[in-house]
Amino acid sequence: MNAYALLGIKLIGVSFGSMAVGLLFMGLGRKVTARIQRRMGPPFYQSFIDVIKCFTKTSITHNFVMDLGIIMALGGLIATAFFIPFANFSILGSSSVVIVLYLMSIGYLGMAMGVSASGNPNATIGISRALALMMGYEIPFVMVIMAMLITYNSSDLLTYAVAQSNGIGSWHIWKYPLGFIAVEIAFQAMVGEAPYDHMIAPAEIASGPMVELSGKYLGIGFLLHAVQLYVETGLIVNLFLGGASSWYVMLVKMFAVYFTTLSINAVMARYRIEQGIRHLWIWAGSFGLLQLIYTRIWG
Amino acid sequence: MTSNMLPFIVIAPVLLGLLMLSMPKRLNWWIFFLLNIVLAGVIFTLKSKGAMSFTFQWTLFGTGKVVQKLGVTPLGWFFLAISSAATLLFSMFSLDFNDKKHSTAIAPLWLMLVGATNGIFLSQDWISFFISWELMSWTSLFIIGHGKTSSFKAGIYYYALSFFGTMAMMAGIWLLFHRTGSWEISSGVLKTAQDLSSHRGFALTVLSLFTVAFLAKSALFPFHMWPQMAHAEAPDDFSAYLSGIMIKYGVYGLLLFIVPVFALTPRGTIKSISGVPWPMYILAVMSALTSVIGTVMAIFTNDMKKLMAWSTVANVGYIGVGLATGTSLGYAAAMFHTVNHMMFKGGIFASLAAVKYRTGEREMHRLGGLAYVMPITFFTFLLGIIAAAGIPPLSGFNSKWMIFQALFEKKMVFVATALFFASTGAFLYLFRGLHTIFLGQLSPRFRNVKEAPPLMSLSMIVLMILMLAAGIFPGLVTGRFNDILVAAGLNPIKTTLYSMTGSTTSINSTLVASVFALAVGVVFFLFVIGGRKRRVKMMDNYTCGEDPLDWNVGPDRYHYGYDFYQPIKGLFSWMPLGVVEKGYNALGRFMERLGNLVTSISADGTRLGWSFVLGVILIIVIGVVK
Amino acid sequence: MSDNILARAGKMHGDKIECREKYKAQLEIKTHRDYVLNLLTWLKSERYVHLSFMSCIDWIEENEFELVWHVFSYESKNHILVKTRLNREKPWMHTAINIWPHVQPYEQEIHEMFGVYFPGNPDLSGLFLHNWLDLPPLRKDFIAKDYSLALYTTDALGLTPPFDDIDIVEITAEESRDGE
Amino acid sequence: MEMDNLYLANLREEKQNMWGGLVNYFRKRSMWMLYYCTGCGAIELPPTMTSRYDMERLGMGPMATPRQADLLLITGYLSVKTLKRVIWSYEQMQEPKYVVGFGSCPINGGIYWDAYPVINHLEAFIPVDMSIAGCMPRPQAIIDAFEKLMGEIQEGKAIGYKRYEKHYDWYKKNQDAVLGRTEAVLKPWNDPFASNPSVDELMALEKGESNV
Repeated sequence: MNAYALLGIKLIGVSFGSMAVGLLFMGLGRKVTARIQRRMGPPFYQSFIDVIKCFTKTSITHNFVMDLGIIMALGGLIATAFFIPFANFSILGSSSVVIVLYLMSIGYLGMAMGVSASGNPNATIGISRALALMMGYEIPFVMVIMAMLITYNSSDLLTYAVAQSNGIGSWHIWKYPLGFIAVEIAFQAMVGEAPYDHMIAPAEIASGPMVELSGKYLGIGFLLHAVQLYVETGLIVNLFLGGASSWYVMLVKMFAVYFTTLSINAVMARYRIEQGIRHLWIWAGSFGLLQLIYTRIWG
Repeated sequence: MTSNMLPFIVIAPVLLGLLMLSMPKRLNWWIFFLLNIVLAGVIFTLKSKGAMSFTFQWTLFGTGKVVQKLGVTPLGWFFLAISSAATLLFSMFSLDFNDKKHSTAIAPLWLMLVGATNGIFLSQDWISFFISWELMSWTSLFIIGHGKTSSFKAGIYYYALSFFGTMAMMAGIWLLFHRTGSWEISSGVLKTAQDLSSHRGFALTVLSLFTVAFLAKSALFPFHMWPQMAHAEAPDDFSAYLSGIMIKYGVYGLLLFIVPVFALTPRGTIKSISGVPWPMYILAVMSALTSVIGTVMAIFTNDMKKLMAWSTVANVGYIGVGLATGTSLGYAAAMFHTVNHMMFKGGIFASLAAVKYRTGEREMHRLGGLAYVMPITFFTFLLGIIAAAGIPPLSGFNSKWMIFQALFEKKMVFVATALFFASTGAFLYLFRGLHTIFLGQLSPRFRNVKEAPPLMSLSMIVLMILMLAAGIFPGLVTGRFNDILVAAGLNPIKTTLYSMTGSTTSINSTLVASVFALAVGVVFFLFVIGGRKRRVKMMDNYTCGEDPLDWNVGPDRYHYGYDFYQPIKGLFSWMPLGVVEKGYNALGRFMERLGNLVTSISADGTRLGWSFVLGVILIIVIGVVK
Repeated sequence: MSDNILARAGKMHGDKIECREKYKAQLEIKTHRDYVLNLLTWLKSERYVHLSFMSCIDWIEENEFELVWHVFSYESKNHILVKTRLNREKPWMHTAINIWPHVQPYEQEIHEMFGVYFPGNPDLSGLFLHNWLDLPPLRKDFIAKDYSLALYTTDALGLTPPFDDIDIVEITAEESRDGE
Repeated sequence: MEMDNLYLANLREEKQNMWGGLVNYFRKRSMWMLYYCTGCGAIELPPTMTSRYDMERLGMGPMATPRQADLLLITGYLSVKTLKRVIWSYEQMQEPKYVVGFGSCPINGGIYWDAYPVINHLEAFIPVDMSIAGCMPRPQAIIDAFEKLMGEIQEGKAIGYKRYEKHYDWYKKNQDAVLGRTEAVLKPWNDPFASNPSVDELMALEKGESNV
């Protein structure tokens, strides 16, 4: 079998694997939230049931742009997942963080395009909030990444992960403490958990972008969130938590990142959109900037 | 024979343009198109003929012999080639655009402008360069004006700024001539590079005079005001040319004169910040500022052509930053982004022109849902904004990536942060354009709108193919840069057809595109095996159970488009965005008063005596001073 | 009454009105239809700035409608009921929209539910009822039960379900009356 | 009357489809609901959803829009005006979809059986898969009903949406009879002010009458 076909099959495996990991996290996350609220909560495999059910339902579409956008969205995020090193192994042999940041955007653009083609103002309002929030969290995140980038003179995630593989003391949390705080705050906004859940505000704008999604479209929407979780937690683990040497350590670390986010989410209310961005700029932004200045001058 | 081609491609369009002034409109556009085919053909054969030049001598009173020289350099040929190719596409577009209803009489002027453009890119001496530059300014002023009052105001605004630049350039040329005794550009570059160590003040004066001229033309800070007026008011088909090619003259000028000077200067001659000579660092900061201003202004603009004009300003900022890094990667990135910007902004303005052609609307919120009736236009715009936002697998990503690599190489992280801000903000305004014009509800007024005419569609399809090709195979474009870089005295960059190598990592764009295609395939499989889908009407939406028509809410009112980013407007209220414009307005008022004073002295018959007295006094004073 | 409004009203309006102190802080003023607006304007100038509510009562035996304006003062904490009676055959009333703009939906509702007409009110279209063609439903000569039985029972709909996989609970008009 | 037993037909169809049972399992374990807070029943849902009874352990959860939901809850009495919105929302839901009526009101009008704006039988307008008696049903009863509905879904009995599709004419006729009336039910009202007279006209009219 030639090498390209083999790589293709492996990549298909990765794409389904990343969906599965994300769905598992979502299910566990619901269980965790339930326990924080003193409930039983659904079984941990609930998200799988939900997604499969969504695919068995009938669905509606408004026009071809909606189909195109939704497919482009999940496609873009899965393509991003290929570039995330998993357990210190990068399947494509390259994992530039700049590609990750920009490839993720195609997922967001696809989602934005698909849902706003439905013609529902709620969806568009949700998207405009999401894009505005993106301006809030992307800047601190990029500043911290640039601090690492000029230290190592490499933008490869794998380089960062390998550099931190000498035990817990070599983790970037200790090397870039301010940056870690900035990224944690930004991460909260990236996955859209409270207090930055403006995009999906069920009581205000009827779940925002998802308002017109039904059946398999909604299923793809859920998978989108799952892959997004995989990509973003994987990114943080590789950047700060020392990567991992085996797959289960990787999964545990990734879930630990998500667990922190969930815990904050369970006890926070929502900011207004303007407050949210301002908060991100002021806190995450200033921590990120301090980290960048420190690294640029003394690092 | 071949070297005689050089004056032909400059003078023929100009003469033919003059001739065409007396011809019928429709014929003019055909001549324009056919001549562009000829020009593009000639220009593409020039490359294989090797270096050539055409010299023309005459005597200027007081300064001796003047040698005018047209020649093909790698840089000049590159710009000539992309501009002629783009012009060909735009002229094909204009052929259908200028039908009976939408016709403008700009074809002769445009043809003269094409000649002037060729002249700029071929000139080897300052005299030819300046003549072409002036011709370009004048013709574009009348094209932007095209007989409408509001447009003419925009044209005046544009011309006033560019006139300021031209005057600065003239002073610079004069100083340079006094220093070198020659009109040649290459000797000027060498002399200024030497002067940077011996006569630094003089060299910096010359450099800043030229820089002002080029910044004014390329709409970099503090001259970022004119595109939003000129691009918006210009004829719709011309806006693509204005944004795609004309805004690049300044970039060409910077590459022609400023960049080689600093490349030839030995390191350490001038104090440097972050490994970049300080004048270049200032240029980088100004360019980054341009990007940020352009982005923020674009986010809150409601006019679609103005929005894209601000986007052009932001993108020129990127190019400026790439140039200012002073590395070969940065120059290559700047040139790459120039080409990309030409393609994607050409595509975007072409699709906007198609929209305007079919609907006659310019305010975005009055449009909406056009994707369902104009799919080719929609896809051109979509690919255009994907490229403009710098998302793989389209061409914009490759050049933005190179610019960032150039910045990382010099560790200019704060400039890079500003650019990242602009890049994220670009997402906001580009999506706004996409949604408000092409997605959302289709107004009943536009239900019968048809796709753009065939030639317009064809040129948009070609632009789409070019964008995709340059995105998936960056080597198609980057492969051309190395001889330009070597000619400018820089190291070549490492690039193949599929990949590019930057300072921190290398990237294989073809791989990125193919894994993206694979992932889309996986999702498409999921999509196909999912449950049955049914198509519903656009107004069949979740509305809390209400029928919008019960509330007299039709598609027009149900389209979320006006004041799109109102909730975040407050975030930018602290930015002094209007300061530059206010300054210009004050200057404008002052000039107007001055003009009134002069008019009142000369025009009024009773005051003729006063002006005579004033003139006599002036002559006496000058004599005394001498 | 802490602000002595009773006495002042008597002094100001004389025999045009009929005042009565119902409770410690509640006053009732009855007046003629054409004098209501004068009275309301005067009350507003006397710091009774809040119109809490406006309602209507159907006195069917007397063949009259009674309109009630509930006016409240934040300073004296008093509550005044301004009452007037209208002829039930052709009930109409001057709109108070120039005194309190927010009275508009109250008048709109009273128009819909009782059929009282308010000339000058810009919008007297239907507010609550769906496709209503009968008598205004809060009039006492409108029998709600008859209406319900005539419209909502399966009998009244004149249909039985054409399918056998469900037992629809059928209540005919007779059964319902039995259950009374 | 033509007797076509939709339920048996559905069973026969599902027997032929080997995945039917599996699909039904996913459908029953993940019911997303759209609760239409029409009346008093809505207040019984918060205890059902939160810590005490925790509906989420059954895989159920609230959803924001009908597009996403599987289950429409009619929580209490339903006025005519709301009925129109309920039908609109029900038709926007994607198949398979189920309807649960809460309390007596959707069954026979409950204590509002003789009120002019409240409909009496929900079954006549949209197909109801499960009704919970009581005024109002306690959370235990609600959970019980959901579990019964799950059983019916697994057995392929909850086929209200198919019935709606098949007998749409009948439902549509009933809906039109209530919503699209063109004449008065009891006695038409002749508005004496139908011509929108002004104050002056009214005054003049009254003066004339009193003179007479």
